[in-house]
Amino acid sequence: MTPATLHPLLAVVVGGLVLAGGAVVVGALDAVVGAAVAGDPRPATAGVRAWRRVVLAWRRPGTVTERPDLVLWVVAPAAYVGVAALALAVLPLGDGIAIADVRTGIVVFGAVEVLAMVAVFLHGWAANSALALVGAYRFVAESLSFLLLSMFVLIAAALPAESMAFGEIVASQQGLWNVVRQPLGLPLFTVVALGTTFWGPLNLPDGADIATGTSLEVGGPAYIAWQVARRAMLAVYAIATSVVFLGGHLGPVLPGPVWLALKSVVVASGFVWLGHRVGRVPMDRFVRVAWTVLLPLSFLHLAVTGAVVLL
Amino acid sequence: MTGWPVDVAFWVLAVGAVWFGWRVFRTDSMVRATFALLVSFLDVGAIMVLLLAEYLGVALFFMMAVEMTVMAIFMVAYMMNPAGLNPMQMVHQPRVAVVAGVLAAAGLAAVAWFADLPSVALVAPQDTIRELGLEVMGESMILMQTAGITLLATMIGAVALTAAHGRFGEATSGSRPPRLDPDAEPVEQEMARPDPHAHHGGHG
Amino acid sequence: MTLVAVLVVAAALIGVGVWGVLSQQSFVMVMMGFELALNGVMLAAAGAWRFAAGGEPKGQVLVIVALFVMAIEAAIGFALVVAVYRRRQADTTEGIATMER
Amino acid sequence: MIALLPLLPAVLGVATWASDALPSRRRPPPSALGVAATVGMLLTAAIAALVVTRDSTAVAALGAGLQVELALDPTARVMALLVPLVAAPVVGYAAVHEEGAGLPRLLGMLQLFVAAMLLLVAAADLLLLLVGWELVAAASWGLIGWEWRDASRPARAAHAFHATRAGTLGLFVAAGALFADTGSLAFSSVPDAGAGTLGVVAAGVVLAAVSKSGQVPFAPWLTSAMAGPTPASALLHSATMVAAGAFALARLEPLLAPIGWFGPVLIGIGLTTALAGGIVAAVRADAKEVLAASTSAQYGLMLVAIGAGHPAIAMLHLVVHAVFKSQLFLSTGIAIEAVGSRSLGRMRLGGHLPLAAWVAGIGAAALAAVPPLGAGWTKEEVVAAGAASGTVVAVLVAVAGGLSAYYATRLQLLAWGGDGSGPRQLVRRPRRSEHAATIALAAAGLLAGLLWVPSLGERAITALGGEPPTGHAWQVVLSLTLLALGGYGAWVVQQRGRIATVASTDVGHVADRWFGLRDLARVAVADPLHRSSAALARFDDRIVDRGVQLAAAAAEGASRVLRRTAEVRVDAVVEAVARATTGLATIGAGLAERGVDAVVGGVAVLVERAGDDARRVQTGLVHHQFTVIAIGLAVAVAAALVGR
Repeated sequence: MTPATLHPLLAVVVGGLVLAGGAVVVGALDAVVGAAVAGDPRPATAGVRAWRRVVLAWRRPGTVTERPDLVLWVVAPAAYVGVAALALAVLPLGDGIAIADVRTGIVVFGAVEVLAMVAVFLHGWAANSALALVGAYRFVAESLSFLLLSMFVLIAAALPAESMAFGEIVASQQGLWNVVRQPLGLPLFTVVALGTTFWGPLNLPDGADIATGTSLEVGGPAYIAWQVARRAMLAVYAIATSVVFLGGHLGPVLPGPVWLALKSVVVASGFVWLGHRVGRVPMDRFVRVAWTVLLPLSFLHLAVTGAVVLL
Repeated sequence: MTGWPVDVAFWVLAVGAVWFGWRVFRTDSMVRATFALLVSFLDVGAIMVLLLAEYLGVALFFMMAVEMTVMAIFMVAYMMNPAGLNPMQMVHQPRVAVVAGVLAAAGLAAVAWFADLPSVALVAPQDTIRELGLEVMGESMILMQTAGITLLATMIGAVALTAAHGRFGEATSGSRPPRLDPDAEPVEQEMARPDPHAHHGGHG
Repeated sequence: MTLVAVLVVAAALIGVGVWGVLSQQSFVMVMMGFELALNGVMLAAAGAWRFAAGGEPKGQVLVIVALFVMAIEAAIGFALVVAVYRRRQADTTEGIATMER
Repeated sequence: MIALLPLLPAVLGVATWASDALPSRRRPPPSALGVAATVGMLLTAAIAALVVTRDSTAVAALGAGLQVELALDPTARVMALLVPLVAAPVVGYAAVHEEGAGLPRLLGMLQLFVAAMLLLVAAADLLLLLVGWELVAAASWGLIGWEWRDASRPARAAHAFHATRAGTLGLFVAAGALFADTGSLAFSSVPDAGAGTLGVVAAGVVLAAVSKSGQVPFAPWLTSAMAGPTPASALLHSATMVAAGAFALARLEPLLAPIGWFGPVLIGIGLTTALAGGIVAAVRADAKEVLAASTSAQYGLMLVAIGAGHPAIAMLHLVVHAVFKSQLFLSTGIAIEAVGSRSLGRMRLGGHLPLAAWVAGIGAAALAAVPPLGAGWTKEEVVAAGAASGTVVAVLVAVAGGLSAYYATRLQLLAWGGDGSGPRQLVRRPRRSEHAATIALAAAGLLAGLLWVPSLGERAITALGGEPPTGHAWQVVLSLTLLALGGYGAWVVQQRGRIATVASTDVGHVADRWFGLRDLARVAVADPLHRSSAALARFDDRIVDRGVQLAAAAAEGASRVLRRTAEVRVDAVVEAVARATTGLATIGAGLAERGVDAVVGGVAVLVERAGDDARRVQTGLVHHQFTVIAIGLAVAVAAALVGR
C-alpha cells in the first residue's frame, strides 16, 4: 500500500468538512433516532426541528464563578475538537486517501483517547465549581477504566494486519471483516466510543444527576461548542469503528469514501440508538464492570486473536 | 525529515518544552502546574517524532497524558485548597535551588557544547519502528523481561503501600486526622475507618 | 536541529527539573521535578540515538528504559505519598524529619 | 524433556499452594493433597529416569551473549533420581504429620523446594546453578519460617537464610570472574579460564558449598533450621538444600581439581566439621538438633572424599545418607509428636512403639555405619579414599566414624530405648501412613546394603565416573574397632544414666554451643554490624556535632583574645606614635582598630555560620538531602573530569 497522504491544504479542508459534517449528521441522527424511540409519528422531521433547540441553547445563560481558569475553560473544547481531528487524521478515508496514515496509527489513537480525557477534565476543573469538578473526576475514573481495554482491542485489530497503521488494518480485512473475525472487538470498542464521547449510558461527567456536570456553568455559545465537539468526536469514533471492524472503505461498485460514509452513518445510528435506549449506568457499577469483566474480556480477546494469527 | 521547517518546528517545540517546564514551578495552581508539565512532555514527544523516533514520541504522549492526569488528581487531593485553583506558593531554599539548577543546566550544556561527540547520523529512510520491535523482541528481550518483573514488583509494592488495610490491620491505625490549619496539632481521636467503597478505581 | 542543539535543550530541561526538585515543598511537586529531569534525559537519549549512534535500535531501547524508570518512580512515589499522608498527615518535605541525625 | 524436570514440581507446587485460596468447603482434604504430592514426586522421578536414559539437554539463549543450559552428567543423574524419590515419602508423611491451616502452603513449598533443587541439579552453567541456589535458599527460608505466627521462627529462618546467602556471594564472584574471563558461564568453559580466574572460581564455589552444606564455620545455621517442620528438615538435610553444596563440589571437582589447594582445603574443612559435628551431636539434648549436627558431620565426610579426588564416593555416600537421614528425621518426628517435646530426656518410647523403634534402629545403624548396611560400605570407602591423601586423614575419618557410632547409639537408646522410663501415655499415636513412609525409606536403606557385594559396589563407583580406591585391611579393622568402641561407649554411659546430662558439663556446654561458632558469628558479624552502626550514629551525634560547636566556640574565644591583644598593641602604637604626631596617630589607630576588629569579628561570624550550616545538613529533611546529593553529584562529575 502506498503512503496515503493528502496535500496539507486539501487535508485541512477535508478534515474540517468531515468533522463539521460529522457533527451535523450525528446531531440530526440523534434527533431522528430519539424521536423514533420516543414514538414520534414523524421522526424524519425531528432532525429539522432539532435546530430550534440549538437556537434555544444559544440563549442559555452562563454563570460567573469565583476565580475560574478562563484560559483553560476556552481551551478545553478546542483541545477536544483538536484531538478528534488528530484521530481523524490517522484514519484512511478511502483507498490511498488519508490526511496522514502514519505507521503508529493505533498508538496515536490511544494518545487521542488519553488527551480527550485531559480535555474533559480541564473543562470540568476550569469552572471552579463543585459539580463541574465532580464531573471531571468522574470522567477521569471512567476513562482510566476503559483506556487499557481500548488499547487491547486496537492491538488485536493490528495483529492480523501486522502493522499499527490503520491503512494496513483496512487492507487486512480484504477477505473477512474484523467484526466477524474478532467478534468481541466491536462491542468492547463501542464501550470505548460511548465512554470517550460520554454518550448515553456512559454520560457520567455531564449527567443530569449532577446537573449536567462539566457543562453546568458554561453559557450558550460555549455550551454549543462543547456539544458540537462531542458530536464531532462521536462521528470520528463511528468512522474509526467502520475502519477497524467493518472494512473501512472496502466495498464493491461504489467508491471507497462513499462506502466508508455509509458504514459510518450506520455505526453512528447504532451509537445514538444505544444512547436513547440504555439508561445511564451508575458510576461505581461501570468502573467495577470495566475492571473486572470488560478488561479480562479484552485480555481474552487479544490472546485468542494472537493465537489465531499464530496458527 | 530535514529542511528549515523541521528546524523551525524543533526550536518552537524546544522553547515550548523548557518554557512550560519552567512554568510548572512558577504557576500558583497545582493543576495548571501538572498540565504545564504535560505540555512540556508533549513538546518533547513531538521533538522525538521530528527525530524519527516516531513510536517513542507517540508513546510518550500516551503515557504522560495518563500520568499527568493522575498527578493532577493527586495534587488536588493532597493540597489544602479545594481543586487547587486558589493561588499558593510553597517553596523553600529558593536561591540554592536556582543556583543548582543553573549550574546543572550550564554544566551539561557545556559538556554538550565542548565535548567531542561522535557523529553517526541516522540514514533516512529507515523503518525505525520495525527495528525497535525486532530489537525489543530479540536482543533486548532479557531487558524487557527484567523490566516486566520490575514493573510487577512495582505494582505489588504500590498496592501494598497504599492498601487501606492489610495483614496487620488498618493502615490508618494510630494516625490522627489533620486540622484545617496546617500548623495546628492533629486532633485527638483516631482516624475513622475509611469507607471501603469510597475510593475509586486504580490507575492507568 | 543538531545533536548539540538537542543536548542543550535537554540540559535546560534537566536544569529546570533540578531547580524544581530542590525548591518545591510538596512531595508531588518534587516528583514533577524528577519527571522533568527524566524528560530531559529521554530527549538527550533520543538525540544521541539519532545523531551519534546512527539509529542503532538499542538507543531507542534506552529511551524505553527511561520511560520504565519514570513509570516506576511515579507509581512508587504516589504510593509513598499516600502512605506518608495516612501515617503522618504530611504532604510536604518539611512534614517528615524522622531521619534527623 | 529435561526442562520438565524442574517445571513439573514447580507447577504442582504452585497448584497445591493455590488450593489454599479456595473456599474451605471446596478445599481438597489433606489426604488427597498428600497423595497428589506423592504421585507428583513419583512422576517427577519417572521423568528423571527418562531424562537419564535419553540423555536429554536443553539450551536457551537469553540475549546479550548469555545462554543457559540444562544437562545431566553422571553426578547430576544420581541427584536427579534421588531428589524426587526421597521427596515422595516425605511429602506423603508431611500431609498426615503436619496438620492445620497452612498444610497446602507447606506441601506447595516442599514441591517448590524440590523444583528448585532439580533446577540446580540439571544446571550446566553457573547462571542456572546460581538461580537454583538462590531459589533453594528462598524455599528453605519459607519452610523454616512456615509457622510464622510463632515469632521466633522467622528469625531463625532468617539466620539460616543469611548464613547460606553469605556463602552465595562466593558463587556470584565465581560466576562474575568466569564470565569476565571467558565470556561464558557454562561449566564447560571453566577449563578455558586462566589460572587466576580458576582460583577465584574455585574459592567462590568452595565458599558457597561450605556454607550450604553446613560446614565449619557456617555449621550452626543447620541447627537454626531445625525450627522448621519435621518433613522440611527431612528434605532439607537429605536431598535438597544441604546436599546442594556437596553436589556442586562433586560436579565441579573434575574441573577444579587442578588447583593445588582445592583438595587439601576440602579435606581440612571436612575433617574439622566431621569431628566437631560429631562432638556436638554427642552432647545435644534436642533430638532434631542431634540429627542436624550429625548431618554436618556426614557432609564433612563427603567433603573429605571429594577433596581426596573421589567425588563418586562422595555422591554414593550422599545418596545413602539422604535415604537414612530422611528416614531418621521422619522417625524422630514420630517420637517428637508422641511425647510433645523435642527433648531426648523425655522419650524412651521403645515400650510404646516397638515397630517405630525397630525401624528407627535401622536408620541409627546406618548412621553409625554398621557393616551390612550401605552406609557402612560408603564410609569404609571414604576411609580408603582418605588414606590416599595420608594415613592421618584415614585415621581421623575412622575416629569421626567412631563418633558417629557413639551419637547414633546414644540417639537410639535415648529416643527409642525400652527400659520403661518413658512417658506413661503418648500425646499422639503415629498414623499408619507415617509408619509407611519410614518403612519405605528404611527398606531402601537396607537395599543399599547390596553395595557390600564387591562387584556391585565397584560398578556403582565406575558408573559415577570414579575409580574404586584401594583399601587396606588395617583401615577396615581400625574403623570397625573404633565403631564398636563408640557404640559400646554410648551404651556404657547410658547404663550409668549420665548420657542425657553431658550437656551440663563444661566440655559439653562448649560443644553444645558449637564450640563458640555461633557466638563467633554473633561476635564477628552481627554485633560488629550493630555496634559499628551505633558507634557511627554516636560519632555523628557527639564528635561531628561537638566538633562543629567547639570550633565555633574556639573561634569566638580566639577572636575575643585577638581583639583584646590587638587593642593593647594598638594602644601601644598609639602611644608611641602619639609622641610624634598625635593627630595622625589617633586617626591611624582608629583605622587599624576598626580594620583588625572587623577582620577578627568577621572570621568568628563566618566560622560560626559555617558550623551552623554544617549542622543544618543533618535536618533529616528530604530536600536538604537532595541538595547534598546534587552537590555530591557535581563534585563527583568534577572529579571525574579533572582526573581524566
